[in-house]
Amino acid sequence: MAEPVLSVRGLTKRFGALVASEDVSLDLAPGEIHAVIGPNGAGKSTLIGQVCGTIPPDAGTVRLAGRDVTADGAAARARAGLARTFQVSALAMEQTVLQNAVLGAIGAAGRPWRLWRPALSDRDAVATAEAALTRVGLSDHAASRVADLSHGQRRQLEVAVALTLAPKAFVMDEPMAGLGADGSRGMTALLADLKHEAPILLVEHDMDAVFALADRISVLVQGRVIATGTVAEIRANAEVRAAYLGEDA
Amino acid sequence: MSLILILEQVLNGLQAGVMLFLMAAGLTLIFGVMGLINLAHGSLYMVGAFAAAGVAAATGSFLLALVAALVAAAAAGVVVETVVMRRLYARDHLDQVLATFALILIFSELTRWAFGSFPLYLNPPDWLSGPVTLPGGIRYPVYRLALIGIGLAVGLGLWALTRRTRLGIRIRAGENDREMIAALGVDIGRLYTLVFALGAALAGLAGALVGAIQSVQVGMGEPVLILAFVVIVIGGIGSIRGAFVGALLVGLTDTLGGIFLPELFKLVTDPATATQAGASLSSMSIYILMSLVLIWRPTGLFGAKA
Amino acid sequence: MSERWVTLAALAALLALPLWALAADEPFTITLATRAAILALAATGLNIALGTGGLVSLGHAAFFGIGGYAMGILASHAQTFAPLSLGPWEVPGTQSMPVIWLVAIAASALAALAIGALSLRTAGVYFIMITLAFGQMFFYFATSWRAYGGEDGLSIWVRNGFPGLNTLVPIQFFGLCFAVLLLAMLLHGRLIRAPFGLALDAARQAPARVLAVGLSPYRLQLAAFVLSGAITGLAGALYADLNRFVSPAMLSWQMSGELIVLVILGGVGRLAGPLIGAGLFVALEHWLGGATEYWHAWLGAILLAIVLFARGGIVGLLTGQGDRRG
Amino acid sequence: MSLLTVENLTAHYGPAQALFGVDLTVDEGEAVALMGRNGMGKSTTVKAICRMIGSEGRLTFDGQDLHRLPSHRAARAGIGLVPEGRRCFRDLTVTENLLAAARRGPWDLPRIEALFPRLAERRRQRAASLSGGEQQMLAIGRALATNPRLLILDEATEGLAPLVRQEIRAAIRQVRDGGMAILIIDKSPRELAEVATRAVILARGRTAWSGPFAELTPDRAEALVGV
Amino acid sequence: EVKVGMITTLSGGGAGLGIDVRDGFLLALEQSGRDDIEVIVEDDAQAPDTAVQLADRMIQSDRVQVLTGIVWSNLAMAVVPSAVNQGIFYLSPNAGPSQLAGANCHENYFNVAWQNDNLHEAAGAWANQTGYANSFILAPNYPAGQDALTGYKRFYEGELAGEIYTELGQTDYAAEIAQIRASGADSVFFFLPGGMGISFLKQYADSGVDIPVIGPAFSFDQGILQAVGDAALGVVNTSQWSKDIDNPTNAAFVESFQAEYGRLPSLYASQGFDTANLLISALEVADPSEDPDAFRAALEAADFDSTRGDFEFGPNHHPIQDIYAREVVQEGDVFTNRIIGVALEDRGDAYAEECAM
Ligand SMILES: Nc1ncnc2c1ncn2[C@@H]1O[C@H](COP(=O)(O)OP(=O)(O)OP(=O)(O)O)[C@@H](O)[C@H]1O
Ligand SMILES: Nc1ncnc2c1ncn2[C@@H]1O[C@H](COP(=O)(O)OP(=O)(O)OP(=O)(O)O)[C@@H](O)[C@H]1O
Ligand SMILES: [Mg+2]
Ligand SMILES: [Mg+2]
Repeated sequence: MAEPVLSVRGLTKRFGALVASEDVSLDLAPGEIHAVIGPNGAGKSTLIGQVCGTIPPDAGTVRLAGRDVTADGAAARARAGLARTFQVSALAMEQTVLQNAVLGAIGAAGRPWRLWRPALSDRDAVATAEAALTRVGLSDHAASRVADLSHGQRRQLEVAVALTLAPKAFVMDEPMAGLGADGSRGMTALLADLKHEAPILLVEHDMDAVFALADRISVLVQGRVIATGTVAEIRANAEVRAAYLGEDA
Repeated sequence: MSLILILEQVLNGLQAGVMLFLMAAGLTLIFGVMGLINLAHGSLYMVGAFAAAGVAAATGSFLLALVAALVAAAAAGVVVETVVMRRLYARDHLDQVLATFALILIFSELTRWAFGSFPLYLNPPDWLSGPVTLPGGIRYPVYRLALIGIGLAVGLGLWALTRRTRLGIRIRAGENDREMIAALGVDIGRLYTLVFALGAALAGLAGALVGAIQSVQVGMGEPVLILAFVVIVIGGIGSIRGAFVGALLVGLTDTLGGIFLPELFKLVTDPATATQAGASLSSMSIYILMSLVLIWRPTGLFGAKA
Repeated sequence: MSERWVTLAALAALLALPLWALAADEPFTITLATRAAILALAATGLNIALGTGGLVSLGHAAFFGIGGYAMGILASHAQTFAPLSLGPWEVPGTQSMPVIWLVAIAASALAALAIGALSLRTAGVYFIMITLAFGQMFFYFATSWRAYGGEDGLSIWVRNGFPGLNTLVPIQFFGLCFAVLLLAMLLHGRLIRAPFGLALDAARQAPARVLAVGLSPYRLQLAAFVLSGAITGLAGALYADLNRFVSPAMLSWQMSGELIVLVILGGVGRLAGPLIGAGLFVALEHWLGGATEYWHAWLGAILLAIVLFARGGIVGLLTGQGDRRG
Repeated sequence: MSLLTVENLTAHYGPAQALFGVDLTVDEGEAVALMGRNGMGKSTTVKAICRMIGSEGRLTFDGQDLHRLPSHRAARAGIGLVPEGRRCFRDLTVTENLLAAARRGPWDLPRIEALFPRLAERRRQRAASLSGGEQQMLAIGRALATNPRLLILDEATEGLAPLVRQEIRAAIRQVRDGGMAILIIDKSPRELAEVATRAVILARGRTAWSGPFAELTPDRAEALVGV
Repeated sequence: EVKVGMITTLSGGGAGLGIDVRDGFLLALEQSGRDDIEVIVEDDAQAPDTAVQLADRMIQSDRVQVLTGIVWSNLAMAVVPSAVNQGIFYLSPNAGPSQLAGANCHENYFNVAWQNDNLHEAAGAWANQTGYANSFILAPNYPAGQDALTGYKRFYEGELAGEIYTELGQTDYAAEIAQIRASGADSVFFFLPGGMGISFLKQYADSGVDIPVIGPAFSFDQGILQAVGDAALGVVNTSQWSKDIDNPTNAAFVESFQAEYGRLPSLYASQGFDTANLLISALEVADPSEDPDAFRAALEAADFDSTRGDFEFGPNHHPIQDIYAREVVQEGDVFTNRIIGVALEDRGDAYAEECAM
């Protein structure tokens, strides 16, 4: 297997007596979608927080493209090439869709300190932003306020902003949450396409999407990885069925 | 400095803290439950003091005066809540700051118009005046002891109310999600009016109790208001327990700082400079305390994590 | 009416009034306009933190006062020819506005850096209160700072000078203040659209998002706070010069509250908000104050009406757009 | 006469209209599914019924005009809501959450805890620290504790693990079989078919189709719900 | 026609003082029968920048020739230097900050009340006369407070049992009182104007500490005594005026003030009254806008009947006058003061030498 883009080793996080992550290790190889599933409260979002630098781990390391980024904050990791989407959309609601995307481009270019020239006359940033919006299918809504968007459109914008960062790896927390059936289909197609640019670490409860997309699945239960494998292996795993899937899958 | 003096000063700090707590409890209740910054809380304190002074002058009864303070402040609270605050729950803090700032102006001017600019007087009743000798030989005013007692009782009562009764549960539920508790069948509007009136009554009570040892005048509420804000911020907004601990901390810091800081400075400079430098630092001391607490714990001692 | 026109109309009105007053020989009206311009400048500073950055500072009087004291201290030393000793150095005082302005800007920016760096660790009401606490610390310090008058404050006998102008002539001093205000508003206007403003605005609405694109909300907000403090500090220096006097009253929490009132009255986050707020406030103070002894009650009623029924302040009312906040 | 009648309901968010004419009835003891793509107005309809937003049109519950009642009175008339996004009272314990709005009736604390044994295990835990599934159970239990005649469930299984979804569906069936009327919103028609007998489908803020579940053909579902 | 601007405090906590100054001033004007003096009265709300603004307006817009009325030192410092430098006359009916008496004195500035230190100096002198030898002294931590303690110590010859600066605006003095009790002092001198003094005295009385108290008149003045009540009875305070000073002008003043306003006049009322009479006496001689030098000379002459009896200006335009010790007594159900002796005779002030006029 090729050198992993993102590599997590031995992450451990305690909240008081509760162990939210216990010695979690996993890799994200180039070109793959690695899904993380598990029961509610298993520690998936906590894991993402540690990978992205918003939650400091008690132990363990995170390496991005071979470099140890464990000591870096969230912003530094983003600059190093890690792009994330949030479980609950985190967007500037009063700004336009284009402005949100341009913000990503400005951040990626490290140019937030200009006080005089309007952001929207920064040609490079606007071009990057527009390209990203086109890819997710939001170019018609560039001028809309985010607050006026539907839920699904916001999820698309989340992905578009991540795209403007031209990252080395994506980390996505439940991108399908709250999407209707057709919304999920569109998102699935987009992710399948996207993984060729940068691999995706995907947390998701929508099993149809996970089974359709994932190259590898890790199952997290009570903070521990109890199984890692292909879709078929995980579907067949009795422990996973008992803890998570039930007889539906 | 003798041990007795130090003990007496600790008592003083305690008493100041307990009075602050009465103010702060109402404020933190209103903030915690309704998410409302109420700068006009100091005006309700003033209303209580003026009502008490007025009734005491007319009837000569201190107990009646206290009742009048409670009733007047609660009534003012109900009016303020139904006329103004109700429209501000959904707004951000900025609008609330401005609106209640405006209320301060209105309250102060109305009081001045009604009572004039000269301070009024209100005295503690005879049966509570003069000092008693405590064990250890400390001579301490009875009235101040009574204040400590009342403050502790109110604190306990509030704690029981919010933790132990259905009303308390509903109040705290409304604090988390007002729309939801209404959708489950609780008349949250009336509940809010009630909470606001309760907070106002506490402020009014504090105003009357304190008015009896200080002067009753227009503008008396603002300095206390700022202190009360410091208290609830130190304690963690919305927490009755936090308000209590914060109030004692502020009371003690303020009282003891004023005494020990000049002494401390005397070790390094001449007495005249020391008293003045010590006094300067002591007037800043509670603000320094608050900054330190917030820098250490950005949501106060007992505040929920942001 | 579009916001741009509101801004231009407000500026034009502020310019026209003193010119009329000059023709009609009403020097006091010029003084009032000058006062409005300076308060608008202070509020413009606050508006950058409060409106664009979403940082509700109840301690901006600290910067206003620091600017004022920069003026008072430098000018009083120049007035008595006693050099100012800063540890090993001796610095002469000065009566030159440009120098005073630089010092005022530097001092208040430095204070804002220190206060902001600590305060921005908190958010929401805690931020409001900790800025208030810092403001109070400065207030009490100044009150007991005997060398510079303490509570009595410092007065200077003649207004400081500006090269090429006679600042004692009301209309010239007004022109100077107006020009500074214009510059500050221009800066604010550009800033809102610039990458910095965009990122700052996003940091207010969705800090997690800003972090995720590799920017630090803390640094953005700190920068905004420093800029804001510096502008308010400059206004403080001008205000002290207008009154030829500085005292701890400039540092009081009521002053901070008043600055907030100006911003909300005009319209939070609007370019013209502070200007319109300040203009209205000065006018109310003048006319109501002249008309009734209880004018504060009326002021309170007007403020209340605006909060309750005119969200977005006067600018919101004029442009027909409600609140700009999230 | 139906327990809940909604006729030609319209509603706005500020200047934007969200409902353009929703028709819907729920009979005593009946379970009805409310379906539709994202943003078609399902939650808005529910909010209007619970009087959490203003609306126009006909809206009656048990013969009373809901439009004349404030939110809390509508709830007391017998409408129990499990809202979109759970909305448990974060700082209250499990028991306090259940007690906050409890009213006398067959669904008392022991019965709710018997339905969701997990809640009994966590009585004194703060709601905020419950897992997503437990919070969802709590939200349902909280609505049951008001002893409603009509229980409204808005996306009661969103973001939950498949296993937990099964458990919750079973619980809903149990409630339905006890005679309570149910209005349920959920994403998966397959899962809805297990609990509901009738479906109402919204499109662009209007009732686009309604009828027995059996008559909901796959192509109709594809066209209206996107499945 | 002469225009006089009166800037004084008519709202807020200190309004009582300004109202008395105004009422005394207007009473004198009315009694003079002159209708060619126009007085423009404005409220400064005890805010320095409001005062400055009012002064600007009165000078620029109303074109007054004389300003007066300010109660507080910090407001006076804000207004006076700039006003007198524009050629306006300023007559102070209350505040007397040391800068204006010394280094920053001005030919157009006249103080009709006292230099700030005066009453405290008198208290120190009276403490000596009474035989106090171990005083505990306290005042708020601001310039007037610092001047007060300095003033007391300037004449007081005994030991200090303690010296405390309290916070400006402080309302609870339990801690200070405990310190006083523990200090072994034989007397307490305090300067706590306004509400601070009321609070202190009530708490002091309630604490059971019975060390005799002495202070300047400000905390024992007519306007405030009713609020302090019994707690003040017997306290000695120093003042340049009292309602029982025995001269016909004063008797007439007290009587007419009471008749006009329905209350006993205060110290501040007497000062307002004297200020107006000084002004009128000078206006008899010259018009300030036509002949400012003559007007100034007439003010310096101070040729008017003062409620304090003898009144003259020192070289820095501050009074030279007797300062009395008074005692708080109850007359019927009104609390008031009675003179018990003269604390300082013909006292000028400590800063006159610094004044180069
Ligand atoms: N800040 C915190 N303090 C205490 N406990 C926490 C904190 N954050 C998370 N937890 C607990 O850690 C556990 C893991 O939470 P996490 O949010 O990672 O779950 P998850 O796997 O993402 O669940 P879901 O699928 O419901 O989103 C939960 O039991 C949660 O209550
Ligand atoms: N608070 C709001 N303010 C403004 N518009 C809103 C608000 N909530 C919903 N809308 C809009 O109203 C319409 C209906 O929304 P609603 O939430 O009822 O849809 P829904 O059918 O419940 O969708 P979902 O399946 O995504 O929950 C949507 O277009 C949505 O954008
Ligand atoms: Mg999660
Ligand atoms: Mg919905």
